[in-house]
Amino acid sequence: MYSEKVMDHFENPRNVGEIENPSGVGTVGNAKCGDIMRMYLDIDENHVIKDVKFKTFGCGAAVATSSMATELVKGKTVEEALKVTNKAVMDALDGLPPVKVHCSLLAEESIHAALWDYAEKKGLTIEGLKKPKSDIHEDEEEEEEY
Amino acid sequence: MYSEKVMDHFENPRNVGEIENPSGVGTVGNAKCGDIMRMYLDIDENHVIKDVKFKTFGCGAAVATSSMATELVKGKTVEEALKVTNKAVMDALDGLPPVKVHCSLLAEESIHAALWDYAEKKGLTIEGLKKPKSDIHEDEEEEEEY
Amino acid sequence: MNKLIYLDNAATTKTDPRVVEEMLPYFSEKFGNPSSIYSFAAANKEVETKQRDRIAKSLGAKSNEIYFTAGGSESDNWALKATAEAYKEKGNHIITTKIEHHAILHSADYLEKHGIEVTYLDVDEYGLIDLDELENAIRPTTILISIMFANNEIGTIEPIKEIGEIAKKHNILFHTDAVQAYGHVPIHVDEMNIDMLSASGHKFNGPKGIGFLYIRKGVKIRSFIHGGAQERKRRAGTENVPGIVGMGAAAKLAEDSMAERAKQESDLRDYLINRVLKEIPYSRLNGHPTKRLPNNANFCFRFIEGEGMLIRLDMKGICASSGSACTSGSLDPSHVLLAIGLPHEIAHGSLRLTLGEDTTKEDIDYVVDNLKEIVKGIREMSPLYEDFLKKNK
Amino acid sequence: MNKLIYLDNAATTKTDPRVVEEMLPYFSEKFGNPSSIYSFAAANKEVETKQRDRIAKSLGAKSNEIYFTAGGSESDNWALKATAEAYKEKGNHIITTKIEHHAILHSADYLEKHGIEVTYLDVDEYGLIDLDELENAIRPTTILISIMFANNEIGTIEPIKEIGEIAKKHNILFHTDAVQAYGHVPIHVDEMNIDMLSASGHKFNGPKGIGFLYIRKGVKIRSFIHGGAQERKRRAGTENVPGIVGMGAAAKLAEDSMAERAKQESDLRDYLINRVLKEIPYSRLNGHPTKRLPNNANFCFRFIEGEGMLIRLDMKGICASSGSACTSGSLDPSHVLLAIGLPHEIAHGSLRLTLGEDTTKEDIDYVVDNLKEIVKGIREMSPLYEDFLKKNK
Ligand SMILES: Cc1ncc(COP(=O)(O)O)c(C=O)c1O
Ligand SMILES: Cc1ncc(COP(=O)(O)O)c(C=O)c1O
Repeated sequence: MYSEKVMDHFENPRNVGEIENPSGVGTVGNAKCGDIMRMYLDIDENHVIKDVKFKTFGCGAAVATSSMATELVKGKTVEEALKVTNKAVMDALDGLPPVKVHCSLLAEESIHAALWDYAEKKGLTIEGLKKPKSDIHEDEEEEEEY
Repeated sequence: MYSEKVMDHFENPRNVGEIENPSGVGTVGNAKCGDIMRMYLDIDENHVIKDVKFKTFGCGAAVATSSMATELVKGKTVEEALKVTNKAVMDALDGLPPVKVHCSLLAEESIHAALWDYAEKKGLTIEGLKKPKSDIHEDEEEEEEY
Repeated sequence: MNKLIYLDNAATTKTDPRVVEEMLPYFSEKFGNPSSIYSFAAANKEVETKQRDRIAKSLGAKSNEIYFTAGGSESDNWALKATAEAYKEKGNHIITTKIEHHAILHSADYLEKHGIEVTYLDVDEYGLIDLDELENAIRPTTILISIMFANNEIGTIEPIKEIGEIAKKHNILFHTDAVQAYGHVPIHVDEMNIDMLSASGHKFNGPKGIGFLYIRKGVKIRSFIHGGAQERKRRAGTENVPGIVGMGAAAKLAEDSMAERAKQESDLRDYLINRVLKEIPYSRLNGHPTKRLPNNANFCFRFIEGEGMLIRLDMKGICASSGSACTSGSLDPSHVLLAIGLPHEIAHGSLRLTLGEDTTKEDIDYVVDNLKEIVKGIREMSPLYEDFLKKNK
Repeated sequence: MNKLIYLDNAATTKTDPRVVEEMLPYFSEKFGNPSSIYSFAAANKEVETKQRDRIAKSLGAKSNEIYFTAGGSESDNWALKATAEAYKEKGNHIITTKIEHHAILHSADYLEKHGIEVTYLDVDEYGLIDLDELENAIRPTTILISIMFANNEIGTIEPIKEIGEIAKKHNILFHTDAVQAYGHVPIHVDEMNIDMLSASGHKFNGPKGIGFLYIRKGVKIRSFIHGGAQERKRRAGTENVPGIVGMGAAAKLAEDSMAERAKQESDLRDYLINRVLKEIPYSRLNGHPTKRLPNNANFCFRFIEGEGMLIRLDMKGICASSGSACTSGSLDPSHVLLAIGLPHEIAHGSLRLTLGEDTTKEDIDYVVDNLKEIVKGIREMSPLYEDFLKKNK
């Protein structure tokens, strides 16, 4: 069901943990739908993401997408990080099963939430960053009548 | 599906054939429902059935019941022959599958038809003998709603 | 019984030993439920997909258009009942024929009791429908045409491509019961404009209790068996993995050997037909002389009732049938033989011989030699034959 | 993978090799269609009857009250839909529970769209229905009570005898989905006043793709799959002879070994439950502590989501499930766990371990040892656990 890359990131998730006094932290998803992701960002004065950590409550895909998302944003500027889409996360993982696409959206969203927190704390406005939804919908799923 | 007795009478039917100038002959059933039986009787002056022959168009049970019926009536008086019921034919054959019970009724009926013909020719009235139906109904079958 | 000549391949076929071989590991070794997440069981999901691919390929279909069922009857029930349900906004009229299998006819009966109108097309003396009659039967409310690919009793093959064209022209769904045809004659769902197709594993040397329904992508279809999310939420029930593997293997074998096998069987079939018609008086062939299944021969013998003939053939080790096996338990003559215009008493005297891969010329000779004697013997005790002889004296 | 510890016997079981042995001759040797007249095939009718007898005996039923189907889902669909149809003159109300399998729940949904009213009974924290609530739910229009014998997720066994008494007192039909119970715990249809009962071969070491519906004589029942005259005209389709033989053999084996096996499995189950509850913090047992299937254990672990746990167990060669296998493909937590009152986030962290005949104490120890580590590891990356620890610091 999962690609080898997904399994690898699930078995050996990168950047699990917390950051003390993070520049920004964001939590998205809810336990009701079964997935919660929390991202901690450490951002330097040049707007570069120096460190990132995550904690995730969720399925294999949720863990793997969080892990991959941390890898993709680490070392990037805030502006570059904003361009890391769920599609990019999925591609980097060699794809996800259709029912798990929402996990990648959650990963994207959790980065945005942490960036929003960072911007709020700093009193900044980041071009293109919207107030994150606390949850995402699953409307991307194939929904057939039966 | 059939008892050994039925199979024996089907494989080696007794008294198949015709009688020239019979005392009575009777045909019952119709090709539409798939069974026709014809009985020839040779009856002597003491009302004893000296000989009996049959021809049958029909299934294994139709042949076997005709054959058994001829055996049961041969040597009997007309009055005794009248008492040979379909039940007696079935019992003598160790039973029939439910869908085949109507064959035994046909066998009884064919004897009655031949006796009726004999009575008509002789101008006799035989106690208890009714004008035979040319066909019998299959209302004895288990008919369940489905 | 020593000799056994099996000429009832339309009733069911032997599961090919190579098929059984493929199935075996899935009973006690790889027995996992394909819906489970752990790799031991999830591997069976892929095995299933492989079978879907094999079957799809044989029809020119896509893998996700194949839905596994428990057999031809379920597929037929599903196709009719779920279509009636899904398209009730569009209309309530279905067109089928008088010679369908009971799985179609009794489903249609059921629908008639629930507000669906059904037109049953007549067939000609060979069992073929009339394309004009079909087109004339179409109404604005027609939602489905269901016409069998090949008849199970008399073997006649319907003009499927032409029916598909008519259905397409009028934008009506076309379902075909291909239970007797699949694996025996070439079928291509796109070239023939087939929207739904029923098949059953045990009719092409696969196992019993497994079948499939092809449903073209885009067709709105409701579930017939509701429950778990199997078969893309369309057909609930833990998948019969060994059965699916067996049917896939049989589909592959059938496809690979089809041309050769059809040639061999139809040669033998024609040899059989010729000998019977020449050597047994008052016999006739039922069904179309050439538009017929390669392995099917069906005869009527006048003055004779079928069951007695079958029992006597059985005593000689010959397995044959009279009408369809599924209608046994009924005393009526076959609805198919009546539909091609045979009178009742002739319809009662039918014999269906359906050949298999293993059938030899010696088998056929043995059957015809015995059949001649049997027919003669039964006629001698037939009052109808007696009357006929007397009349023609 | 080297080690394989299969603890998902509620999803499906290994077909017992003795069962496969009994089935084998019916694929390529005795392959005849039981409806055929010749002795080669007619013999299979008797073989079928023998299996019917075996199953009937195990339930205290009569042979002709057993109808073969393609599995538990078909049996459930048939029982509900055909009863609704046959008794529509009497009424349009059905009572069932919130914790039924989807084969019942989705059939009930379907019926609700077709004019049937359905009451879904609540269950208590153990998954047990309340008998007073059942009796209060009965209306003059109630035609059927359908309550599962034992739940497939949490293993709770419902008070079937008492339900049967209530149904009988009110002259209402009682159907029970015994797919998880049949072959595992004693069932007697007369003593329990059961009118209909569903079972599925692959849940008691029989083959997949075969099941049965017990229907008490006198119950009016319509066909669900229409067509040929098989199963006393009630269920069309060429009989799956190998499947029927396999299910009959499995029924016999299950009956003969039931007492011994239940003892062995429930001893191990209790050992498992005790170790888990003692050694893994924030864990709970779902389902009733004693009124439960001998082989079922179901736990929740707080702060954890089930799928990740399953994958990590799989990496250790342990086959387990989270909720029912059939609901995979859905993201919602199990409707059963919600019905017993668990909040969503806890319901997501469930683990079902269902033992088999072969399960050993060593297996259980291996599983618990690994599970401890896995739960610990997952909690370490759980934001919920983090919050919990911070709050309780
Ligand atoms: C309680 C219950 N009912 C019905 C079913 C359906 O059985 P099957 O999948 O064999 O059709 C199952 C198993 O999946 C079950 O556990
Ligand atoms: C044309 C046709 N349709 C449907 C069926 C039903 O198939 P099954 O008996 O495998 O359910 C059969 C065979 O009996 C058939 O010949």
